[in-house]
Amino acid sequence: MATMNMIQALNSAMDVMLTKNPDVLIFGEDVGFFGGVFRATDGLQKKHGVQRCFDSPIGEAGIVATAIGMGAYGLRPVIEIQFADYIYPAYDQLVSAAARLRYRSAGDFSAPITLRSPYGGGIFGGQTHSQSPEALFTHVCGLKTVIPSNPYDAKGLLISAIEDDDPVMFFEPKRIYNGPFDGHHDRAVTPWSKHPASDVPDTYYTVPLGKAAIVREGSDLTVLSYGTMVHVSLAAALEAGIDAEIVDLRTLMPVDIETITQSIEKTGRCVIVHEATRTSGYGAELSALVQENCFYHLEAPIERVAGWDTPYPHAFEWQYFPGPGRVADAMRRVMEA
Amino acid sequence: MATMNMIQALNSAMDVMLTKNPDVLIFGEDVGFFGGVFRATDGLQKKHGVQRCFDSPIGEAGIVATAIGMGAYGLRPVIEIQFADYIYPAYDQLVSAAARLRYRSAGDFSAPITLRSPYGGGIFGGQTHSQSPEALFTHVCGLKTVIPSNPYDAKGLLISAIEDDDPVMFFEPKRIYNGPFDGHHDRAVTPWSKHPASDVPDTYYTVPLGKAAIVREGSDLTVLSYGTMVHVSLAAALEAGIDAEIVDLRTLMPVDIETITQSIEKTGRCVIVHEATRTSGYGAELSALVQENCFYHLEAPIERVAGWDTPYPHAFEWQYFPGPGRVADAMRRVMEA
Amino acid sequence: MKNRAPLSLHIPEPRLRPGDQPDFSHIKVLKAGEVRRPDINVTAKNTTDIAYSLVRVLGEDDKVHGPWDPHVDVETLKRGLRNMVVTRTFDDRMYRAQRQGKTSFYMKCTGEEAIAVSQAAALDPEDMCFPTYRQQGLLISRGYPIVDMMNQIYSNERDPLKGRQLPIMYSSKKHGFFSIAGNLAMHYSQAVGWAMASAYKGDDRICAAWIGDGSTAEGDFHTALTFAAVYRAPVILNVVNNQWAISSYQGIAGGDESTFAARGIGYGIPALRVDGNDFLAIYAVTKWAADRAHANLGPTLIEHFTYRVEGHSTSDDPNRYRPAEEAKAWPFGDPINRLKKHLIALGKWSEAEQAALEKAVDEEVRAAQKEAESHGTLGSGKLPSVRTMFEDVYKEMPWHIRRQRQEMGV
Amino acid sequence: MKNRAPLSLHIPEPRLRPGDQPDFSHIKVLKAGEVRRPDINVTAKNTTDIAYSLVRVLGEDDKVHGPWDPHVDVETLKRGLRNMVVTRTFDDRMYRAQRQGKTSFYMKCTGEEAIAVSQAAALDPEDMCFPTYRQQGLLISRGYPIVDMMNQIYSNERDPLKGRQLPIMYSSKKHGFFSIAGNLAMHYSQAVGWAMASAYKGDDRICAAWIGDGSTAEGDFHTALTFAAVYRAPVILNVVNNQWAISSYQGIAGGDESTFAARGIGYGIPALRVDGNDFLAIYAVTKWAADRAHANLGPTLIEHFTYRVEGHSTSDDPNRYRPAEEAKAWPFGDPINRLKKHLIALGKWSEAEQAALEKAVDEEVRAAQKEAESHGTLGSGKLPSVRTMFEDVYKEMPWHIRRQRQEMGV
Ligand SMILES: Cc1ncc(C[n+]2csc(CCOP(=O)(O)OP(=O)(O)O)c2C)c(N)n1
Ligand SMILES: Cc1ncc(C[n+]2csc(CCOP(=O)(O)OP(=O)(O)O)c2C)c(N)n1
Ligand SMILES: [Mg+2]
Ligand SMILES: [Mg+2]
Repeated sequence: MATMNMIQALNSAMDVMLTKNPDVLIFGEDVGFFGGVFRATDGLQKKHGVQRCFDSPIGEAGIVATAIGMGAYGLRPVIEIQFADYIYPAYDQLVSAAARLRYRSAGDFSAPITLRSPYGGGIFGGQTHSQSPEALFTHVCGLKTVIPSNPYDAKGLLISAIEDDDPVMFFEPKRIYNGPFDGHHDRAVTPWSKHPASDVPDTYYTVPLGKAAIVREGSDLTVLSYGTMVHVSLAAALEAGIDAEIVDLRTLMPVDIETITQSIEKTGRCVIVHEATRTSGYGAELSALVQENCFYHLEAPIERVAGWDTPYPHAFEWQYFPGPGRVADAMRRVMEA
Repeated sequence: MATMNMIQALNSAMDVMLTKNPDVLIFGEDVGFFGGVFRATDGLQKKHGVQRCFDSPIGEAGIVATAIGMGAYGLRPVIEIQFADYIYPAYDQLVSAAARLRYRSAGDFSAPITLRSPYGGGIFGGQTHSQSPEALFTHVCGLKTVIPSNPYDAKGLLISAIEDDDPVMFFEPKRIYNGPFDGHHDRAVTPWSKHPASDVPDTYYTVPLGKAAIVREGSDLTVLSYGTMVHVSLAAALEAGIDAEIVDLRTLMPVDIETITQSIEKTGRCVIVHEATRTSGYGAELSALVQENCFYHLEAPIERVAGWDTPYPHAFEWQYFPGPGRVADAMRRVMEA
Repeated sequence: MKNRAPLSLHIPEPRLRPGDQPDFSHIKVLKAGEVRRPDINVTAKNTTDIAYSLVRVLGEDDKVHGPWDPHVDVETLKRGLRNMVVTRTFDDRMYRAQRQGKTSFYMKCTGEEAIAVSQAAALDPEDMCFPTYRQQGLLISRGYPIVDMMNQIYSNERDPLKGRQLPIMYSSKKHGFFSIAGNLAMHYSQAVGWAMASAYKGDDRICAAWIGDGSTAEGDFHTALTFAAVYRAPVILNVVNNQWAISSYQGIAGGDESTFAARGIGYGIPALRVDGNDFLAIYAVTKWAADRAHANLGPTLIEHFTYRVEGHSTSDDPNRYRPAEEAKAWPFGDPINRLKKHLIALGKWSEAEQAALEKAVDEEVRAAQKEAESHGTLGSGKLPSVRTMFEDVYKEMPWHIRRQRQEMGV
Repeated sequence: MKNRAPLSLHIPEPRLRPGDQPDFSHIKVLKAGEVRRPDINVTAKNTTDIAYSLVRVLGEDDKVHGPWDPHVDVETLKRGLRNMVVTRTFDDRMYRAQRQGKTSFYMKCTGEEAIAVSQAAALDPEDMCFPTYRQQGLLISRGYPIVDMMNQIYSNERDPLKGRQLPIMYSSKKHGFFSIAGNLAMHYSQAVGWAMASAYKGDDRICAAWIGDGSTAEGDFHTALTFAAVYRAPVILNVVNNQWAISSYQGIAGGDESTFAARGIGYGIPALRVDGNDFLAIYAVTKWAADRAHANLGPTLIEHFTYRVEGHSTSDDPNRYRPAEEAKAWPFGDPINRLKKHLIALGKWSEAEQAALEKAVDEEVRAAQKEAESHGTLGSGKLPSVRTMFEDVYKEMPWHIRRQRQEMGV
């Protein structure tokens, strides 16, 4: 057991899998000698050799395409897209190939690839280093989508993703690489070492895909969230003095419908929180699911708290970011409704 | 006034705009001499010259990219993506450039392009000639998304799209190019000439973006739909003997929230119908919007009828297609709830 | 102020349109044997002349010529001839079946049979292929049952792809034939990944991929060349330049400005341009490229210069955009006819044997068709179980798809 | 069975890593004046030798040499020198400002100043530019106020881009400077569209675009070359090969296998490779390419061979992935120093004048900085109105964005 931040936990997951399975290899822009712009692959090339962890050309389509080809061969490539904002050149390969290969070949071929990518805002990255594109993938049948919110889950989920036989989109909330940011950008950052989820085994373990975690039990309302927003929601509940049950979805596709419905049936109220732009975001699907599955238990309208429907503006980072204030307001509205 | 099917109406819209505005030009795969695989640009090259309507290389990214550059220059390119299923290579250009240009340059540059593309199933096109990707665009702020359901609207909306100063995704339900298909694939096809919306002026007119149409007034429940599914919903209401109010959204982004809320406030019940796969589809956003805006008027859970969460399978076209039977079942469930 | 002349926009146009007399006099028909054969460890730059030329082996005299003579044994040639005849016969029957309403769609490779069939002969059977929809000759050459190809085309109860794919989008891992996608070009860069994987594992299997002239405009083409060059992937990158992409002539893909083979050079990939209707030349260049790959010298780009004799698919009529009878004027002849005449010139074959072969193949294909049709045609109702529609989206079916299946009551 | 040797995967590696002695002896330093200057209506194929060579004009003796001498007047040279000095000084001040926490991010173009500045001089002021983030020299040369560049970098209340963009992502239609995107390469094919539009309208403005060596691996690079070749777009396609892409050396983009200029030839685009630290050579090749474009001869590809002297941006430390002091070993010198020495050799300039220039520029830049900072720095709270955050997503604000603005209470 060691104390790890998110980056260290992710690095450890890859280290474990490189050691365990010779069919695992890692590539992406700047991930080799340099260890990645966020250092997630730091030291892996040195330890496992240049063929196991190497730099790729700046071509996201090519990174995904070659990973698919490797997957069809029988390898389990783990690829990094440097920022989720740069995933779109690879969108065709993900949607039309990775997601469809098993189905269209009737199981003859598959693409067991794991795509890691830092996503989300809060680091003054402007509109092209801050995006949260998860809903563009949850709509694509054949892809799984995973988003961890802490080091322990990050490692366990990443190992599950690598071992999963389907293509997994693994989005890493970059704002919490180093500490559990609760949205109070004006306060000192807490490091992960102060958080219990930074206790991470050095060795192999898994956190299953498709299972949510209740990070706080409560009876007033249910918050459905993931990634950085789990911490923001926790802070908001505390500050609003609302006994919220906070569900960390962890896997968005397939989502853990049982945990969701059980919680809503208990609380009767629901706030959905994500950083992605609101319209047609993943919150829309969650809202529809809750409404369909728990209509008769709902005592108030479901609220969505999300990024505004604008690009992420550099100077207005904190006006844009759905911080604890906005989340708390939504909680109050839902309680008062 | 003439009698036109959808293809003729679209062709007429482009003809009118080529004549009216020298800054309008048309290009795409096979659209020039050949007139497009669905013949939408038939005769336009001959009439307006090779520089106004021409073939492009098979590179959807390039078609969109060059259109953006032309838009930045000051032209109003109308481009065709041969099938919506082939739009993904251009996704980066649409999301990261077309949609963002005005915002990121603070209005200095913009991309007033119109992207036309046939979409949807029902023609035994298999998984790569049947997709409905609209939700992948409604999540992208900066893009407008338009889907007509009949010849009159098709022409008027396309002219509005071409004249609009923002990039417009104009998806054409290919199953109804020749007639208003109601989902009864085993019955003879009705041609458009039997439908009042095939009365189309030869000349310039517009149908505004952002305004829905109530194609059938009713009091039992509200159907929110667009494209082919408007006709399927009409048939389903008739067959189920339900007095449904059927809203043809016409523009998905920005959506006509007033028409939607007014109708739901009247009926208290809602069925959403689209052909795209269900999870994270545009129906999710509609469901969330209805729930948020009309919670206290809702007497039953909102139902979504949509394509299954699988690729569009060639042989199972009619098992996959959300036909009038499935829509009618949902209507009955909503009425009985 | 500078006094600049106005700019003008160039839109490429094919030389001829419907109504015009077919004419290929602008194409220089090089003599067989004229092009040199470099060593396999040549630099890309030193293949420049070949990338703008045309490797040809079978001459007007039906004999082999020059340094690219691959010295193929007669048995291989006869097998090749047979596989080409099967391919053409199969195409004709299936085209007709589509016209009879037995399926939704079909695509022929008429005039291009030599490419897939000869390359299948030149590659090892274990080598991996990432084809487009016009390399049905690979499957036929590798012994995939044609009745299963038909079952796929008919989307019937025996369809190996369970009715999911458009006709001709075959897949057979066992035959080293990657699942064909409707989306053009995507597979080209995937093939490079497969080749990299094989190299990564110290395997000895190489990879080959095909793309059409029109499809080279997709970004995936560039991606494939870039990644293949950088990692020296053991892959043969084929461009089948059949002059047309649906209704667009090859100038719309840039073919008037350069050759497609020449693209490779700039990336540092040795490139060859070959007469795509010449079974022996194709065999020779493929062997050369395979030897390069096996020797860890990396990728080779091959442009096959040929002509799409028929329409693009059952969905178009080529007479709307190009002169009728143009195919007959193609100066490089017909690949089947040329190989047949070569075998006859060798004294190893006769017109009578050819007639017998064609008859035997015709019967074989008809018998297969009969068998396939006994398992159903599209719309006949003989289908795989509807339940299967919900399978294979994921390895394990998630709850929401299970619920949808239940909602459907299957 | 064949007895095949196992394959192995090649991963390119730079020659040197931190700790190694800088060494560029593998790069052949051609003498200035050695490369021929073809006529502008040359075919692509006939520029092959130049695409693998290096156009150089300024020699070791600080004099001009050979057929590429652009015969630039002294005033233009002096203006170029000044603009380069402004660019470098600006970079230094802004880099420091970032280090002082006044903004989030900065990127220098140190060592590459000649490219943007010389090309700005060679192009007409009305010609359109689609730059990357390392062509700040274009804006400076075209007289865009440096205080506005700073306002943008500080995202302050006078930021012309209203605080929306990451520092240095300038935009100025008025100065023919296309809005810089964070996403690499996208703009390269957009530039071709702009050029097509200009040709379509019979305009006389041409277009130029820039891309980095690393970014050439994106599909957009291929798209740009393909569309430019097909429609003979009046565009100058520049590749700035500064040897590095963040931590990846140019071999990861395929630079070990070929030159980047050579890519153009395969598409049928004439290509030149130029010493990117030689103001005069850059000027000459740019004029040549512009003349081609104006004469409706279509696109030209220019590779600028140079070296990224500093880190990629304020976010990385280059000493982690390459030898320290490597920049000093670059065999093609420093562009400012070389032009200065040339002017001195011409007898038109002196060290004293240079010192005076540098001092004047320093003061000018400091004054601008002071002014910009009076309007705020990032995080100072001096911002454009928050309301503007919701504007310009669409031309007219739709209801849902208006509601969100109301929800925010602004
Ligand atoms: C990404 C994509 N864009 C467009 C299409 C539509 N389409 C199918 S085949 C074809 C022409 C391809 O021409 P070419 O590459 O020359 O191959 P050929 O048909 O001649 O063998 C087109 C445009 C597609 N299938 N995929
Ligand atoms: C599509 C995309 N992928 C990745 C990145 C991240 N990124 C920013 S700059 C850069 C390196 C670019 O190198 P090069 O093209 O050589 O330009 P240089 O920085 O050397 O001027 C990378 C990978 C990006 N901005 N956009
Ligand atoms: Mg073709
Ligand atoms: Mg670089």
